Amino acid sequence: MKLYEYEAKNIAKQYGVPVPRGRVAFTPLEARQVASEVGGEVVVKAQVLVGGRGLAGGVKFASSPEEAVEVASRLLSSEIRGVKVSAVLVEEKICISRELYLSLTIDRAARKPVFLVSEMGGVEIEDLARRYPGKIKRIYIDPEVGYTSYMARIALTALNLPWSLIGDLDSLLKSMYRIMVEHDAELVEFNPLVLTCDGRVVAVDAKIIVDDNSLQRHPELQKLHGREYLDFERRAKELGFSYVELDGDIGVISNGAGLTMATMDSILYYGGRPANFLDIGGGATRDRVKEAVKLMLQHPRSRVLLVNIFGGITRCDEVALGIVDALGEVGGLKPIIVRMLGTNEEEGRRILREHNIDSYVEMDEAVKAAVEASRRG
Amino acid sequence: MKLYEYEAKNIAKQYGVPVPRGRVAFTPLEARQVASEVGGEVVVKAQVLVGGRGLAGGVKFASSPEEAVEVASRLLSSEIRGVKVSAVLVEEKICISRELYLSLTIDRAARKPVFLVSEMGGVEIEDLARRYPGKIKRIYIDPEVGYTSYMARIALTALNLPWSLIGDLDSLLKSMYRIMVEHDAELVEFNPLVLTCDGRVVAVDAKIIVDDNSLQRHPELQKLHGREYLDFERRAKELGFSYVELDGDIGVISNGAGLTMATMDSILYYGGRPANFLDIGGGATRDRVKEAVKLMLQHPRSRVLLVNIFGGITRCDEVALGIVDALGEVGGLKPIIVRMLGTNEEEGRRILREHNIDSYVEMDEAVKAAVEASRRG
Amino acid sequence: MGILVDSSTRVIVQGITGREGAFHTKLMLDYGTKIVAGTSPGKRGMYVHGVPVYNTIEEAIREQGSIDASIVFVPARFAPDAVYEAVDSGLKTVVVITEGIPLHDELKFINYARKKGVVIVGPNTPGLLTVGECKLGIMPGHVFKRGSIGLVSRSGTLTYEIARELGKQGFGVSTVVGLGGDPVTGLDFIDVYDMFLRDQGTEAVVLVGEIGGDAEERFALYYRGLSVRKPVVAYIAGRTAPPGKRMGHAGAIISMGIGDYSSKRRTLEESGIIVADTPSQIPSLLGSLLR
Amino acid sequence: MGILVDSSTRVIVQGITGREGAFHTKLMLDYGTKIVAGTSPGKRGMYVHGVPVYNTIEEAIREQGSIDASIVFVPARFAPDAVYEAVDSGLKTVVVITEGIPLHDELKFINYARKKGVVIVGPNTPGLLTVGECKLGIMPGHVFKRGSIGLVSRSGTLTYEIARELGKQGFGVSTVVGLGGDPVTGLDFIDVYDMFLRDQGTEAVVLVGEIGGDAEERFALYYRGLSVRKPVVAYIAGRTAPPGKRMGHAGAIISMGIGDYSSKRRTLEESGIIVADTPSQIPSLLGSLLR
Repeated sequence: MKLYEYEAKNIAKQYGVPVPRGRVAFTPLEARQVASEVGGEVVVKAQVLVGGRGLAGGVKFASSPEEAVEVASRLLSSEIRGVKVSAVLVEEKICISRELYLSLTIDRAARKPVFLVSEMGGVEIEDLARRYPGKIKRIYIDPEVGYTSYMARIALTALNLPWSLIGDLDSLLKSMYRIMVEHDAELVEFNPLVLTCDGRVVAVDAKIIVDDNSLQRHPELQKLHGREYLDFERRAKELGFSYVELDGDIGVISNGAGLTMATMDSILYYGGRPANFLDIGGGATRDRVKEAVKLMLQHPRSRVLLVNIFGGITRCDEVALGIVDALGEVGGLKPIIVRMLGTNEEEGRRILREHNIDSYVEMDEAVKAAVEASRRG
Repeated sequence: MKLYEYEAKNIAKQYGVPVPRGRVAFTPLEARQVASEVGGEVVVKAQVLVGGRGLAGGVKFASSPEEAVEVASRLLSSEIRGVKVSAVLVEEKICISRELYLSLTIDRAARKPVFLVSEMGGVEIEDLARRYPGKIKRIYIDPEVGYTSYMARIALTALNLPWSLIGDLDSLLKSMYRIMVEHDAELVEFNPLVLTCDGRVVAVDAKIIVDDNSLQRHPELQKLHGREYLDFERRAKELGFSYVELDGDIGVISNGAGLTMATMDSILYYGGRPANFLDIGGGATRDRVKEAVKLMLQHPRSRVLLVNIFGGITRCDEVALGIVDALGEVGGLKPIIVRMLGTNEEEGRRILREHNIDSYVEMDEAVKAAVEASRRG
Repeated sequence: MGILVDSSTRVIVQGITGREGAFHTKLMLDYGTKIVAGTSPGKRGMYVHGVPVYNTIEEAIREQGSIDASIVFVPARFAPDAVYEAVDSGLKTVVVITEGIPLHDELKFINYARKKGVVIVGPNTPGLLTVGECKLGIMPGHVFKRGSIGLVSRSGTLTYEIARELGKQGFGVSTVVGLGGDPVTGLDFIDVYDMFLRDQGTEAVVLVGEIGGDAEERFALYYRGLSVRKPVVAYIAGRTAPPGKRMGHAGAIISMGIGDYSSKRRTLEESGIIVADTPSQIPSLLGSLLR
Repeated sequence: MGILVDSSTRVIVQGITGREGAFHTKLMLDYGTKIVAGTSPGKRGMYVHGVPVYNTIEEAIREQGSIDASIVFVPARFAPDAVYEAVDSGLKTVVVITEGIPLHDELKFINYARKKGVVIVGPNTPGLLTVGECKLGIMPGHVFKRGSIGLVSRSGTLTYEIARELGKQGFGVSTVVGLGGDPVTGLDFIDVYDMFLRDQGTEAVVLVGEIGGDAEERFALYYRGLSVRKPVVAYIAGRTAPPGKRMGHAGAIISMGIGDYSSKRRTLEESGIIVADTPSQIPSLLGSLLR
């Protein structure tokens, strides 16, 4: 789960990480209040969870509280990459000497946390990695040992900072690791971290992503979980399904993340466009299947529904009954194409047949039928 | 550094370890106060840092506050194995069903903390190890992983406790490891840990030894350091020397712990008895040597002083000047026999000769001379 | 033949009395897996489908003799403790079925196990299976026909789908290994491919990847540098996945510009590995390589 | 010949600008040790006795090429960090001279290094020295004559004393290893004896133990089980030490009934190892074994 910049900065501040003075505002009036508290020129930053905010016009400057009101009202009534802006962060404008990149993330290959350090900050890490791969220094942390100070000495060299900042950098790196461990973060990123005109190091932007699997031990974060979802995603997640909204017109229900993706991908391969990712998980009961099918029958954009079940723990008869129940409750709002095989396959197929629902054995056949139906539909 | 039982129990209590109700008393009146607070029959235990307290009569029972006063006064005016008793611990008497042994210590061979667990508690671990070696279960902790709950399940089996106590035992073991790590302990021992008549587990005795090398990060413990020393030991430690009092009559000054012990051992081998262990450390200056020699010249029991220096970083001329300075300040209170060799040996020998001090090249010769002098002396 | 487990592997089930643990113990026994014991704290003395239950692995070893491998069904909160117990008890392979274990807990026990030379399969894996010999997992055993294809995958049901496609065309499987759906797993494609290289019962490998991370790219680069190889056909799920969204598995997410389909496919193909567009293409691509 | 280090060992001095570090760098260079760099945070660009100083080991390797071993002179508070840096930088041997490091810090870095296959000598050691080739320590080099006796010890000056006695009787030393005076050390007698067994330049071993712990007993039991051996003469310091008192070294203490002289001597003798009463007896006992 991604945190908003202002949330990430609040956490960073608690750990002694230097961030610009300022705070979040949810209304233009609040923005004025913060701007006058901060004094001087301020920056007003739209708080959204999508990337590329700067290029999309989400970061503005204001030289007075009055201008801050104006800028904030404009941002608070705008959308950034399709997402409504409901908060802005108002902060002192920092005089920047150099922009640096510093993050702590998880290296999957090494199975360790790793600091990514670069003196070329301010651009997204993807671009950085593409344009200056040799300019990113990686410093690994053994999770059994944790952070230890020599890492700051290596980072200082990579960042080309003066030795006088070693104590500050040591504290900063140590704080990042503590933030990562104590908040179960997958990413703690300061980009840019800047060297200010008066020789200090300040985190001008901050990003924290928390491991979803750890939310149950962070109740204060867990209650925020799901707020970035679109409406339909939220409904699906509330039902306990793994769900992602896409932009096509063929609704997908499958079991297992890999098989669900493969179903989506096959739809594309055969010329159609998937509307969503919905994994009912392993061993879904009749009732769970019913909920999933009802949800996708009501899905506004999809014109046909493809159910692809490989029966292992999941029983095909339960799936068939769930489908029938869903149709009974909300009606046949769109064509359903079912592919099922495995455990209790014959019984499942019989149930479907009784209700005049076609079912396939081969995945490719079912996908092709769904693509065709979406063209007709 | 060993902590007193009551100090160890206070720490244990902070970590949720169940200990008997009660507290320390420094006067008979305080003992009465505690006994009446506790109510019923109490146990009064002399607080000393030497072992074998029970056999030496340091643990008494009292059935009323009046009797507690009486018992406490007797204990507070007594000595246990040569150590004056200045405090007693007054506690509720526990109804004991079984006595168990539980400690967490450092296994040097495995280089890991290890729980020692036995259902035969109440005897010293030395005796336990000798009498029932097969009855001690060892459970190792990897210091990079720390405590993890399966260890409690193994301990429960070894202690032959009912499964209903697994939660309590898990908390207890976890607390022991936290005490060890957070207090830099070498040993956390509950002996006996008892199963009470009403089925609870209680630490009836507690012992904590803190790693001396870690005292600087535990200021509250550091200020207690040295209180168990005898007077002369304290003087030597205040001067910064590694010092241990023995019961012989040949004072020993040497450099390096191993060489100092070898010097003591050679004295024994040649028929004498060392009075002490005093290691001046590596690279001692003239002034440090002077302080060491002055101290040992004033040592009441020793009749002769043997200085044995192997000059590496330590310079023999500095040693010789230190000896001469000491004699100048306090006078030749007893014969000094010097063995020195190594760095600046010739110069050192010359200085001693000028002051009519004999010096030897071979350690054995010097030791023999010291033994002989002690017989004459 | 096959890797990691065979018919002589002596297995303990950690969390054997739970719903999942008991259910799959039955299925694994039916498959022929040599399950000698189970653990479930406080349940010592019970039997589950004839398998004796102990409070600790130590006890189980004392009473049943040596144990090689464990399969972990305990809930996420208690799973790390179970893994430490297995590693410290001297087992050599630990299959962690449990889903939803916090990432930093996983990092710790995976690093610990690797340093001690213990193989962790998973977490969040369907397990592994050497066909006809030993099933240490939750996959439907009958889907896998005996043969000489090594199957290594980040997915569950998709793997069964592919195994079925293989079977339809007469290709059997030596061993199937589910790496697990989390961002960090005990084994990766390189580790398992190396084992398949050394296995005489494996002729070719089918690699089933998905978006997220760079395990497929790393494998491709590794494969490129090998002088001795066995043929590989790959399939990658998630071509249609948008960036920044978790596609079911915690590990299946395109994040910080890493993990998208095209990078994986390109890198594999640049290493000379054929990538199938659909699961159903895999057998014929494999056929073209082996004939 | 000799163990652990030789004339080709490339060394870095951690904490080279400190008083002790600089002083012993000079003595080690004089002995012939190949010191290629030193570290001292913030002192990059300096030279100490001609040795270039860096902020990090990584920098030193980048500019000076590969480094095999380090010797650590940094104060106790910072020593663990220095050891982690050395281990993570890929060095193979780390000699920790520093005294007074908290026990639990030592436990952690020693376990970490051992799991990674890195040899830690010490902490609280005079270091090690392969005669005429490489000195990675603070011992007076001239005391050790070249020869075929492996010397392994828990002490400092006592070891020099014994080396001098050996030299007087014509016995030289191959390598001398100071295990360190703390309760827990990176190497123990068994580890070093094993290396001496494999070293063609070593004919016999002198073992210098002291009271505290059971390292001598463990060695005795290990030695008893060996089928191929080199002769051993032992000396144990601390016959006159009372229980419960720390005899200088943190490790030299008889505690919980473990570590007294008589147990060590008895166990060694029961394994057929001769134990000398005084340092001066060692050469003649050795002579009787070798002739």
